[in-house]
Amino acid sequence: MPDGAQPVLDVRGLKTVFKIRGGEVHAVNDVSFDLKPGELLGVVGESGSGKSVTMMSLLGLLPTPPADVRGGTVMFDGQDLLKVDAETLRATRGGKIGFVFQDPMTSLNPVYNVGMQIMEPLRKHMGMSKRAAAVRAKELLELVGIPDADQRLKDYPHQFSGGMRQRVMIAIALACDPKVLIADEPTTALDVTIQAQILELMKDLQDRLGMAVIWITHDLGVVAGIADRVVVMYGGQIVEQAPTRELFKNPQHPYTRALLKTVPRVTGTRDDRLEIIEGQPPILGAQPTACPFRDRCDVALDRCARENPPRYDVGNGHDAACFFDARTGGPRDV
Amino acid sequence: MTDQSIDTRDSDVARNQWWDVWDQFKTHKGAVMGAGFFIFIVLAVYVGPYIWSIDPTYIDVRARNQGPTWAHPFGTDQLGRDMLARMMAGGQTSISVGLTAMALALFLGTLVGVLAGYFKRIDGLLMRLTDLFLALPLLPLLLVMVMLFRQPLSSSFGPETGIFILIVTAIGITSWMPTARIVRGDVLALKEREFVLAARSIGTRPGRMILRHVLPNVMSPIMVSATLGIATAIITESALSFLGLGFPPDFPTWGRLLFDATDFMQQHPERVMWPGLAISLTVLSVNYMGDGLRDALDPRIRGL
Amino acid sequence: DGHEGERGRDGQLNIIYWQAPSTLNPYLSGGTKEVESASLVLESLGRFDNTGALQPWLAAEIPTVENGGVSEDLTSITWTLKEGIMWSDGSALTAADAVFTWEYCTAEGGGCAQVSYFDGVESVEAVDDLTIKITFDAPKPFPYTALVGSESPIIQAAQFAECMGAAAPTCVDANFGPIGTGPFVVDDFKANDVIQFSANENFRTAGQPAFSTVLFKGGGDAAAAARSVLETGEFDYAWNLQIDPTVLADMESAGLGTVVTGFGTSVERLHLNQFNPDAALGDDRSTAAAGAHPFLTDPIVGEALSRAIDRELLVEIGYGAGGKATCNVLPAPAVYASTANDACLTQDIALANQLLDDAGHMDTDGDGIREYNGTPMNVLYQTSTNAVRQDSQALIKQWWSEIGVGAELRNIDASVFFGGDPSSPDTFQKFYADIEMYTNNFAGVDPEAYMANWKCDDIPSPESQWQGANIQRFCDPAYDALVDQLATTAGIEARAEIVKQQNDMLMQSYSIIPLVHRGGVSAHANTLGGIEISDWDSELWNIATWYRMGE
Amino acid sequence: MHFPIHTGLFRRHTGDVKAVDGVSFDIFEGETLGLVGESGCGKSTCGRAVLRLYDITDGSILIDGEEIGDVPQKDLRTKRPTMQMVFQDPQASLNPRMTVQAIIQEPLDEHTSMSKAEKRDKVLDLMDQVGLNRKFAQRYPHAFSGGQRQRIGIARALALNPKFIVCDEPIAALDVSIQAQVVNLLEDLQKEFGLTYLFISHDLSMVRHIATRVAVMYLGKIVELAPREALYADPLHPYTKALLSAVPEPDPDLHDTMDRTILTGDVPSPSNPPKGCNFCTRCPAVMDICHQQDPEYREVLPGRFVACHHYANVTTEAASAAASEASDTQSLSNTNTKTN
Amino acid sequence: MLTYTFRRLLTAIPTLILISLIIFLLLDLAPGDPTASLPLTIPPEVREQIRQSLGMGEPVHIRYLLWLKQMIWSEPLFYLSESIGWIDAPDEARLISWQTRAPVLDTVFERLPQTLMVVGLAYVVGVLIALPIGIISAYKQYSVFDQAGTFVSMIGFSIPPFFSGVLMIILFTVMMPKDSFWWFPSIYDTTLVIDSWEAFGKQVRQMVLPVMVLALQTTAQISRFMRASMLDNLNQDYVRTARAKGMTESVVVLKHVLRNSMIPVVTVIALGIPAIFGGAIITEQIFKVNGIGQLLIVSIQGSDVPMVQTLTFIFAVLIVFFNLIADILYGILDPRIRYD
Ligand SMILES: Nc1ncnc2c1ncn2[C@@H]1O[C@H](COP(=O)(O)OP(=O)(O)OP(=O)(O)O)[C@@H](O)[C@H]1O
Ligand SMILES: Nc1ncnc2c1ncn2[C@@H]1O[C@H](COP(=O)(O)OP(=O)(O)OP(=O)(O)O)[C@@H](O)[C@H]1O
Ligand SMILES: [Mg+2]
Ligand SMILES: [Mg+2]
Repeated sequence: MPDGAQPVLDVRGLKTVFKIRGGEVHAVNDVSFDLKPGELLGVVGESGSGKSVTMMSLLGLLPTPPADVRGGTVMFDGQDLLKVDAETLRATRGGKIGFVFQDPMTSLNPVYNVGMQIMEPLRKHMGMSKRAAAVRAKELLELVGIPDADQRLKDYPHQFSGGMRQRVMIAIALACDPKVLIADEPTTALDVTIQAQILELMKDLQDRLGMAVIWITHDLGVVAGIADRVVVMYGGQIVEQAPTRELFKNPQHPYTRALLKTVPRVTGTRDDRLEIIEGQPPILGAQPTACPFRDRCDVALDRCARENPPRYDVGNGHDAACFFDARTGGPRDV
Repeated sequence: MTDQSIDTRDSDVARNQWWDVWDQFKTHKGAVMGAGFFIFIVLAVYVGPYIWSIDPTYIDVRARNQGPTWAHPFGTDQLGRDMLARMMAGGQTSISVGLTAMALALFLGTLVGVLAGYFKRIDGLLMRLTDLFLALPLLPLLLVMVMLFRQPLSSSFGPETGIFILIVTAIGITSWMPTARIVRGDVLALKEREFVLAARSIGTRPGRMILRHVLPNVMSPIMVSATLGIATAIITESALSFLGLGFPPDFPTWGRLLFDATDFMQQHPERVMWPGLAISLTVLSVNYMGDGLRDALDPRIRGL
Repeated sequence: DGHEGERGRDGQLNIIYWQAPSTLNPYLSGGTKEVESASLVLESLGRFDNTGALQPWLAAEIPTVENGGVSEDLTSITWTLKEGIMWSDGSALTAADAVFTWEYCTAEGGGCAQVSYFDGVESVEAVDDLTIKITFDAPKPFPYTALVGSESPIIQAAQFAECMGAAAPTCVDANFGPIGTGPFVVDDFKANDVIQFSANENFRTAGQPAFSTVLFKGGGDAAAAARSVLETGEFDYAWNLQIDPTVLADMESAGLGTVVTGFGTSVERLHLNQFNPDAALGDDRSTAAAGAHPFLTDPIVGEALSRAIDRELLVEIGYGAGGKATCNVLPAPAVYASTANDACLTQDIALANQLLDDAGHMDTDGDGIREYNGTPMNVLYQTSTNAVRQDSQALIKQWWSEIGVGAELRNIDASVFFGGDPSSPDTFQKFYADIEMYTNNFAGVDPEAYMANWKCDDIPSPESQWQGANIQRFCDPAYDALVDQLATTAGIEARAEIVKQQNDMLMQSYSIIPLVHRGGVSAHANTLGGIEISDWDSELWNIATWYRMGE
Repeated sequence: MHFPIHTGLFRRHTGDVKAVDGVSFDIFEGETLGLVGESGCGKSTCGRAVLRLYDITDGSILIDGEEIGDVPQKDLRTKRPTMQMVFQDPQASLNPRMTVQAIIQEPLDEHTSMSKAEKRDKVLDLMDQVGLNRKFAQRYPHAFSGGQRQRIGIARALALNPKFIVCDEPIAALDVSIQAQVVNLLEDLQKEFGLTYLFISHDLSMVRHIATRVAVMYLGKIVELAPREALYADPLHPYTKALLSAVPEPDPDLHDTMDRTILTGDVPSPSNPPKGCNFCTRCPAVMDICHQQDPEYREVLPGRFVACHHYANVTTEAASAAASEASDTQSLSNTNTKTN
Repeated sequence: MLTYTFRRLLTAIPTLILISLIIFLLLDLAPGDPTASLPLTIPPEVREQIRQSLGMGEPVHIRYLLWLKQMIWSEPLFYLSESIGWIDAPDEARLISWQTRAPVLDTVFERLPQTLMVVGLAYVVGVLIALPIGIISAYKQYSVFDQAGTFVSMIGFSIPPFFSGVLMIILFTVMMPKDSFWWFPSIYDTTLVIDSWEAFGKQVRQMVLPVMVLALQTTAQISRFMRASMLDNLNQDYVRTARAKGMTESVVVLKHVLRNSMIPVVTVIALGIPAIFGGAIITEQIFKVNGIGQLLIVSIQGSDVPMVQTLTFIFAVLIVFFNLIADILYGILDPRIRYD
């Protein structure tokens, strides 16, 4: 993947707020990232860090109200997706950008058969006839590795196991040959062996179809195996971004470092005690004016309570939002 | 998670919870207005007669069929009885019927629902019983019951109490089934919830299990049934009056007053208006109250 | 104004009876609605007009002793049919049909509702095709019962031949569509709903009926029926409009229709229990074994109760045009009406108080209720459940409270109250109360049987399964003697004397307090002509001569 | 543990969901037995059956040498204090309408006759032990984070000083950064009170961290049981191998060098398991006999039990060691011998 | 599905027999007498004869068994022989009404069309109005439309039909000039034969008022259910999926959400059908529709036990039948439900 290629998707300064009774939740704050063609971008972060909200904001999939996308630009195909008219947006959704959701159990409509659900975007975006759509749907099912595709098209979601349902979701997302596929924790609800199957399938598909993928997960192991580049989110912000290898070798943000340490492994030496990150994730009640991680940070500086650190470039396509410079072991001088 | 300092020394759990409920309830505008109006109505019909002390049965033949005047703000009926006093007397009956019948139906429904949902052995039996009651045609049954027991009851409890008991029972035992079904469904689902399993692993006895874990968690459907129940009971009573099987004609209830007044709709439109408004607004306020209460009783919504 | 003309010239007539007829065979159901709807089709030998006078109908003339139609010993009557009367199917009406009718109603197991019209009939014979001879087992001073009036019309032998006795219900087609001699024939009958009639092509009078079809609709309530005639004009005639008089008057003022009343013998009255109904007496209460009532046997008390009532007001509030204040249990026909008791027509509370004071029944304990020889004068006052009755109860209770008599009100569902179930404690016959209120009357114009209600041996008792018409338990040998005398006296004048005497005797005992002489209230469209509403017969007795007025 | 299936016009009993089928194992005092396997393989059912939260279909359960497999539920109440459970979903396992105080106090209400004040003190002590702020005693569960909620659940389980706790996926619903907190707490408590755990999880890395011995389940049966080190270093059963290799490795270098066994196909339904070995439909090393015959579950190496035809001819050096151990230490066994 | 339906039908039989027994016993206990409504001028002996001729003298169990036999054997056989010539009509007497002395079922069948027409149409109209209201109120939750919808449906729910019916009559029949388009008859003409467009127009006009009154109630209730069900579904994940596929809002709402939301609502609708037959009694009375509701009232007032018994039984059959329909519809709409 050429480093300087024009990104297919370029997100700048995205802000999303939820209005709730008695206040607001600032779920996404000033998030910027880009996605190069053919690249697989991993997004990690703990639960509630704003991963899903970010992705759904891109395509206007959040219910408004309560959600409100306050600002930023999402450049895709030369257009700002936050400003285009409803028709263009719909054509983009499903047509040019595919979306796979976290929970395969509930993301399919239980009362329609799988074939119909796969054919729906085909007929809408590609203007296919019923027959053509059916043929393509069968191909798609075979593509995602569901045997006996002809038969299974007539089945209903409840007749599929979780792993197969997730494959169906992927088939739907891939239906119209999208340029970008956004997968929101597609394997979290699945077992390790099934997860391994899906990961394998994804890598294979990406190689064959050459699309760009955003893969959201909170499992660092998954990211390590599949992503080209990783974005780490915390408290509604991107706190670190780097090519995968670089990130695991050389984590810059204290949160990333802590995260890497807490995870036990099945191989290698076994620690007697697990590392932990003390404290709780922040409540995103208002526009942050300080570093969201400072309460749980072991290298917090005075400055962290006053200012929200910007993302500093540390070379190798790697940046981190921290006033503490891990390489020098002291405050960053700006 | 902010550390609000909460006094842990001896804070009374129950009061604490109801306090929260109230705080949440307050945020629901419709519910507060509904509750306010309902309290107003209840006060008006129960306390009102002490202030407006005209006897609702007192006949003033000279003052028959009057429109609203200072002496009779709601006018008078065809015998010259004061409509305001009759509205208050009628409201006492209607609201009591509504509340009691609802309470009875809820009690039966919850009892059957909880027992059926909780004890697998009697589930089949109780559900067949519920089906049976559901398949009994209600209005006819009600009519037959009223026909059947009106006399014995009014002779042993007096005509008014007798018929009150009868109507409340009739409405109550013919309308508990939906509640039972809903509650059973919820209990079955609850039984699969881990906290019930947790309580079992502790060795909690069935009685306490039901009181502590099951009942509080089926509160919301019960609350909704309750608010609908009051409304249905008031309306059913008036339908019975219409069919000539409710309270005797000389005994005012809102339904009865409304029914009597429909004949006079053209001559004295205000006479249908009072009971009509009273019934509608009561039902409306109770429903809004129910909405708010359902939210308020749910700690998850409360906590947001 | 279109009075004359050919048959069927006036199109459709719409009648609404808010209680719908359940059958058209009056012998199977004695209800007014069934009898009156059937009267469009079925006719009898004679009918009573709106004055209560007997008119020959199918008979050529009314038989009397004078014209030899009634035997001197009053044990037989011979009717002659008009010539040439045909059933609507074209066959001829003969005396055999009359004989059949008698056999039909008296057959075993048929449950004939009108069998009392044939009481004392020993035989009905067809002397020839047009002559019918009815023989009685004893002298019958008033022989115009069998086959007279709307309640015992002649049915066609050919149609009902297979329907005798227990087979009666199997003849649904016949019961729902009897063939008759009347002005209309049944086209379609829907039980408890609607009947469609059309003009009888074989009707004996040319140019009658004026209407080609009749729609006879049932269902709803009295107010709606009144509205449909008086306010919306959807119907031409509505029956039994027992609704608030002011509302009815208001509706009438819309100008579409007119309210008419026919007075018969119905009287709303209070019965004062002459036996003790004290619940403590258990099964003995209200029977001879219970002994006399503690105070209601005293005519002074009865008189006070009666004078405290403002009958005019009761009429005004509950009955309007459908009622007249009365002081007689037998207010009509005019020849029988006594005037001896009319003082009670004006309310006089002062006098009522005076009567009780003078008799020494004072309120001794200051609770507002007088004591009668130590017994507080509290009464249990019951009636059937009905809005007007409850209003009357409330009013009367208030008036009585003004003379120191306390009343506890009670109302009982009509089906129970009048149901006559011997096991129910709440029937009007059992009379487990001090006072009860309802309406009674007699059918036809002759009061003999009615006045015999108050004989000593007609008191309901457990022995007689509580059957018996002497509801207030009045007993006076002198009265019984009058009853016997009436049974052997012929001639209207002489009979009227006795009847008035009986009436006054009852009134002065104050065991029965008449309140309102009730009439049938009906309404008809202003475009409808020829209506002469009769309470002695079917209201629709002369429907053949009704017509639509020209604009 | 079989769940019956009824079908047809007359609701005949036509089959069973063999959720747990012929499972045998011992747990020694003070140890942690890890139980791993895919979702739906019967781990929870097994854990619950051990505590007799379900009535077992067949087999025996000994606690402290005492048989509780066939004791009626009523009489079990007195046994409850020794054995407790921590549940998978900390949100679902706490009654949303009870305060923390009431939740932790409930076992005390049921089994002790302490006064109100004593109970309150005990509850506050327990809260200290599991690291919950005492101030939160009157709050409702929804006001806590997942990790805190799990602590409440643990405090409740500890209230009666049990010897044995079944932890049914206590960390599955928690965030990575919180999981470690709970696991550390469980380890601390084990050290402090000498607790015995049955630790159910599908997270192999966490089991590796906490368990002394590990049992691997597949479709209602234990396919392998071995001491931790041995299992992770040298898994015997093909399923265990596949399972271990499917765990994503959070190190890109290692990840790329690992040679992985990716299974194909889905887990068969427990109501209709395949003939022969349950794993035969997905096994990469399947043999003909696997489709015919159910392999025997037996000790193939000291302390290592496997149910696989590949080890059919490995001679056993008698399982006597384990058996004798079981008799003198506290042992718990769940034997469900019904095999159809 | 088929066995399920069959099973349900089988279990319905004992239920219905039990219901009929209960109704019969209740009616037998009820006071009241078929001769009570006759004029007082009819003497007691005659009344007694009438009672005897109605078969009231027989003991209850004889009458019940006779009724049961007639109901499930003779009457169906009779109708069968009516429609196909080659079966002989049974010899037994038919079930006779005490009031009309005519076969009970003939009267019932005579009444059914008008009830079905008015009540059925009202229900259909009510549902058709309710569904869009429910959908829009849910889709635009808390909008003005929603608030107004809530308010109006509560009013509709709380106004008894005897009031709204009379109000309609006064507005549309009394106050409206008779030649106006907006004038509607207040009295339903059951004799109208629809043989021309004019008659059809008349029929439509005479149905307007009763249908409006009945539909108001139906609308009020169903729209509430619809709204709640829509709200439940609008937040489901699959809705988001549909949007992410680029579907238009109308497809999302009307195709994806609606069908799911209809599942519980269909049950409510199906179960409401028998209830409206009973509930329409008052409306029938007001507009003189004279359907089965009115028949029931008249029969109760006239103590016509065979008629009341049969009608209540028919209601029970209807309820059981529509229950079954509801369950089957449920299965058709929701593929997740499998009945075996
Ligand atoms: N509808 C909503 N109303 C209010 N707050 C919301 C809503 N949806 C999400 N949030 C908040 O937005 C924040 C980010 O949520 P998001 O779903 O993006 O997290 P996530 O990183 O995807 O977590 P997970 O790994 O659990 O999926 C959270 O704090 C959440 O509470
Ligand atoms: N009450 C029940 N009736 C019928 N089958 C059941 C019941 N409970 C569980 N099962 C079945 O038993 C099997 C084992 O379930 P169990 O919950 O023990 O699995 P598990 O290994 O704990 O899975 P998870 O990791 O998802 O918790 C599953 O196939 C499940 O469908
Ligand atoms: Mg997410
Ligand atoms: Mg589990």
